[in-house]
Amino acid sequence: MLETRSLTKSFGAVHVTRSVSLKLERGERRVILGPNGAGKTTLFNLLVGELTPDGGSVHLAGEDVTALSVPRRARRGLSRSYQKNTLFDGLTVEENLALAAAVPTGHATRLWSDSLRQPEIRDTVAEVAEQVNLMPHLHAKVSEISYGVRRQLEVGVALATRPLVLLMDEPTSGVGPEMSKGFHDLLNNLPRDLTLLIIEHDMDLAFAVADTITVLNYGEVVFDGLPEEARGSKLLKDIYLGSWEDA
Amino acid sequence: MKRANLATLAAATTLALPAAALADEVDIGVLLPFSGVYAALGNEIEAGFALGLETYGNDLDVEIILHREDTEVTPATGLARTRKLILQDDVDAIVGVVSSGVLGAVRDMVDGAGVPLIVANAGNDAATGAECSPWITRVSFSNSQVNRPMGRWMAEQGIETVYTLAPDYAAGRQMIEGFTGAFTEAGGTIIGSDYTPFQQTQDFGPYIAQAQASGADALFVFYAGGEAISFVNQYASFGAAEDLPLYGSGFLTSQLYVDAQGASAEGVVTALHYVPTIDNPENASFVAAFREAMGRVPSEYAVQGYDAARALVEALETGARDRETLGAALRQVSFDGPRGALSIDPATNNVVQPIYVYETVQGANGMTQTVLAQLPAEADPVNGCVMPSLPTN
Amino acid sequence: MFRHTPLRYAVLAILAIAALMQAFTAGYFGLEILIEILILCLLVLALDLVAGFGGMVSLCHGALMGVGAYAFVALNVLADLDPWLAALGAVAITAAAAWIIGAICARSHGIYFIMATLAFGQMAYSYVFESPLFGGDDGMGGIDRFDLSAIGLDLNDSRSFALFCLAVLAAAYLFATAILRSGLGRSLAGVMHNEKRMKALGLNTWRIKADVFGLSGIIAGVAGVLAAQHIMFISPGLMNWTVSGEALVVVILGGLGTLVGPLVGAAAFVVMKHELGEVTTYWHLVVGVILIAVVMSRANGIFGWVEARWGDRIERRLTDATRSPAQKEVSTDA
Amino acid sequence: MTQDLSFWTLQTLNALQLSMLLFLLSIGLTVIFGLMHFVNLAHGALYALGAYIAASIAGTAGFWVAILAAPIGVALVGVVLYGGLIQRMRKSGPMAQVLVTFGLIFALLDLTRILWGDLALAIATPAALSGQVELLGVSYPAYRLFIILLGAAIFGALALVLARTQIGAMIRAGVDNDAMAACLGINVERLFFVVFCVGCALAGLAGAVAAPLLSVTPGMGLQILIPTLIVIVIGGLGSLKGAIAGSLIYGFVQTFGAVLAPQLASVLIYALLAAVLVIKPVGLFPAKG
Repeated sequence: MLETRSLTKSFGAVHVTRSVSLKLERGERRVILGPNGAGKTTLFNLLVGELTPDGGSVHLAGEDVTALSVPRRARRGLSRSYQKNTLFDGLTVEENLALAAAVPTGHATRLWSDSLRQPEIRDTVAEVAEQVNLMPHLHAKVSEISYGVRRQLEVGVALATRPLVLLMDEPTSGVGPEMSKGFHDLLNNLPRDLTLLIIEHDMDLAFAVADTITVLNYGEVVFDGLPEEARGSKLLKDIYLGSWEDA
Repeated sequence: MKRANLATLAAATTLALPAAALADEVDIGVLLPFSGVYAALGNEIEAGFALGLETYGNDLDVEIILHREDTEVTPATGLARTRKLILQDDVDAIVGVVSSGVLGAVRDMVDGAGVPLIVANAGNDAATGAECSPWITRVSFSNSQVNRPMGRWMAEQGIETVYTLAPDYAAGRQMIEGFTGAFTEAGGTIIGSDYTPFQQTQDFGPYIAQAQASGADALFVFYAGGEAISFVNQYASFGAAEDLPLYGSGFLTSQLYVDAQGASAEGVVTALHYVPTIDNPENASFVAAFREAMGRVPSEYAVQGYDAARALVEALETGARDRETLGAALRQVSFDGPRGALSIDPATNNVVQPIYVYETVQGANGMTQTVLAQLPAEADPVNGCVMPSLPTN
Repeated sequence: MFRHTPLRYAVLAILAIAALMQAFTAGYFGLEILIEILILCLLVLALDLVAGFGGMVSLCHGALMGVGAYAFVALNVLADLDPWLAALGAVAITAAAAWIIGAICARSHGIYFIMATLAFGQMAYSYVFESPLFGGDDGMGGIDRFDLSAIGLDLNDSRSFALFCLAVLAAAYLFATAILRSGLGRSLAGVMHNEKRMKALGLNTWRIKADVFGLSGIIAGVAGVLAAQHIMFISPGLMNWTVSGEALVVVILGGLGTLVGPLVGAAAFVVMKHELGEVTTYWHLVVGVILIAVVMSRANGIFGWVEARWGDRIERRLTDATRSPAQKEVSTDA
Repeated sequence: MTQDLSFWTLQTLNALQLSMLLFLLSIGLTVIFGLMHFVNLAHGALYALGAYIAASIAGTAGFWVAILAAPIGVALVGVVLYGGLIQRMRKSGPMAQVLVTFGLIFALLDLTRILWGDLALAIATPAALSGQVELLGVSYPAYRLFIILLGAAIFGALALVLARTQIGAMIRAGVDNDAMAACLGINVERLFFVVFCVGCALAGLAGAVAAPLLSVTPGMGLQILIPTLIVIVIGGLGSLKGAIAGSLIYGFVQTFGAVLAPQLASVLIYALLAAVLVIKPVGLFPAKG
């Protein structure tokens, strides 16, 4: 469904992504682990097209999308959430979701109809709001909801475009353990055919939801395999304890 | 203060605006720019106009009520204010108009409404040419009128080749075309010509260098206002006077700006319909009176306002009191003023006046002018003007 | 996201009634001022659409209005087209010009966007200023107003023309609200609040911006056609960047992004200008000081200030009283 | 037409002269923006004020006193503006700042008209600089050469201050990342104040220097504003490099445009600005990527 081949990116002399090759099957849920500065968010930016790679390619559903712009990749079914909330701050939760839901249907560019009043968009909004537990907050403005709810909305907005592949950048970043557990349920609620790539710091959550695990360090894939294999891995411990000096 | 006394005059009179105009009152619109880039000209003309009314209008058996309107710089504002004067204030005549753009804009309005307009500055040739109107009488000048005699005169002085410069707008082009026509007719050659972006040009250096490189005998330019000061200063700094003496339309070294130009203007030879050093009794008394009122020497703009007032007074003295009679009377005024003998050409309604070639020189109190030649008055060519007769009895 | 609050409806109603009263009672000059206000209203409506709802602070809307006026004169006077056809063509040309400018500038933000639009506006200004075809700086006259004698209106009469302009403004206002309530308008709000996210959701944001800029150009073009017909004369001054600057001042004075506020601002600005102009030629000083005071007060203009102070209270009282779902488009059911 | 080498030398000097005049104006504006994210549209009005102050003083005290007094006078006005307006507007959005300074333009324009009248003023070129200098085979006005040298000297001085001194390092840090600068213990407010005043002083200096070359009119500030903005936007906001590059581009395009394509002279620079923004939406050398 989503594949990268030898993806490479550097900023000046700093190599942030070194020949990363990944392959996600349809419906696969993969968690990316790695210390701060390992190049996880950069990888996301390369995948969605917010950054242009120095080398390598990105393939979505069998098609090479490396040369496509951010919006074009998104319209082909690639959606992402951000580590730092990237919402429409002055608007309500419902409006946030509706703006996203209107894009794939074409209502977002239409002059002769109001996207917010379209039944199909309202249905999508209701469905997504249900999935990410936003029903009670629909009419609240973003500025009026708590940080944790905003994190849910961050995922909800990405979901509302009905993507084939969803990239989630630390969905639990900055929320407490209670909320973190909520995200576990949230992820379980998502349709099984949705391909997920998740950057996650919370190990428990990561191992609970992941089908497969990829570990990045210094921009390089250092582990790629099943959670069970990763769990006991000395490699992973070393990285998180910061003693990994090689590479 | 000039503004103070005229403003109080205007305020007092407009406040007394009667419901129905009485026979012994005439309403006169004063349509000038009091803000924007032409504000200095508007103030100068108004000062001259006030002085003219004071000098000649005291014995009139009719009260003149002034309606003062600011045209700013834009033709649109000028037209809106003219409409107000005609339709709301119901004026009997209008005096003023500095920019040709405003004149072009109000032309159809005053022509259609049949309101006499005494043009006290705007020199657009077409206004007394193809677009002439029996209602529009110009007592100032036309762009080509000022420059045509200069073309001939320069050729007579043995100047063979000339480079010309002017700002890129209608007046600039007409000034240069007037000069060029006469100069080439008299046997001269224009070997180069540039039009500089109007009011956007900070640096005239490139153009001056271009003119120097052309090898012309002389440089003929038209600039006015702030651009005139910049140009003369920058020209002087290049020290080009010996190889490429500067001639021009007299607005270049107008009395209004010559103090700011200072020594830079020394030796520049230009032609204009008025300089303060013209030697005749009317001018002597005008200069003295203006000095008394304003504390400085009058410019051509002041004399235009002064003569506009005099033309109005002369028309009123014939007994004219309304739009029709004033319009007819204004076309027939003639008098000896500070500029010499003045009359209105019945074919175009443009003023007929002598043109003075003068050199700017150092005087006892700053810069002054020496008149080199007085070129005889001649009427502008008709230029397509078909003057319908006024519907008078 | 744009919506009409009761306060907005109330202010609109007051404005409409005031304009109608002025149109039927004023003398000649009062009507002239009214027409000037109505045309400025059109321009600031167009500007608020892009600046207030799309974050595109344009310094070329005065020039766009000028394009409308010049195109109208070119088609009507030079090409001798019927005034209605000429107006239609002029509006189309303005919209196309606006769309192109919007598309080119869409990648720039903040001060860069302002400067880029300024550059296009000044290019147009410089062109007509030096173009002999359009009379250069002297401008052009000989413009006719629409012939509405078929329905018994003589637009050469100031009162009829004022009423006509009012009708056009009302239509333009409805058009602007229709844009803001369309899918395109909703997406524009998204682009203004977070352009990066809109892109990530799959939207070609430059297209949204260009489309709205072009639609705004339609209103600016209409303003230009009416301005040309009002004065019956056009000159490059219409296109100078200071016209755009003043329009921006009016939008801010009134209340950016409120659609109603700029209309209030336009009325206040024109009346203030004329009243002050009667008293002093230094009216810029007074306007400048007022502008500084309004911005320093941190309110979103005159209307924004009123809205912040009383908007919620009025709305609450009204909704309490009527128990109606009010005019909330989004938050009714769902 | 004889357009030999000396002609092009002359035009190059003309281009440099215009560039340096614009540089004096734009450097203050761009550094104030880079550091404080503040677009001061009234910068042109401060330039006009400098010219008027110089014109008032030059008549009695002479040019050299005037050229010193003008920057000081304008810097003092800057102090008042900073305390009264700028400081309070720092936290507001860019729109509010643009508008406050737009209001300042209006107010200062009429204030100069009230104080000095509508008539244009001027300053005579100082005697020491009124002649011409033989240079590279051409005879060039000494005063224009003075402007070129002054501009170059100020560029050099600013480059040195920015690169080598502590305050320069603080400014660079502030432009780069103001939050981090504050963390490093830099008194940001005082830094802003100093930079703002220096920017104002440079605008005043530019006005005084321009006065003998141009004329001093109420509208001069508005006339120079657009070229200055074009310079800093082409160059990219916030950087010394951008200001000098933008100034040179503007000066050369204007000068050689006037010579080579006079019909296009007024449109050329706007077309260039549009082109730059299409290719690089944040200018050529912005302080921040």
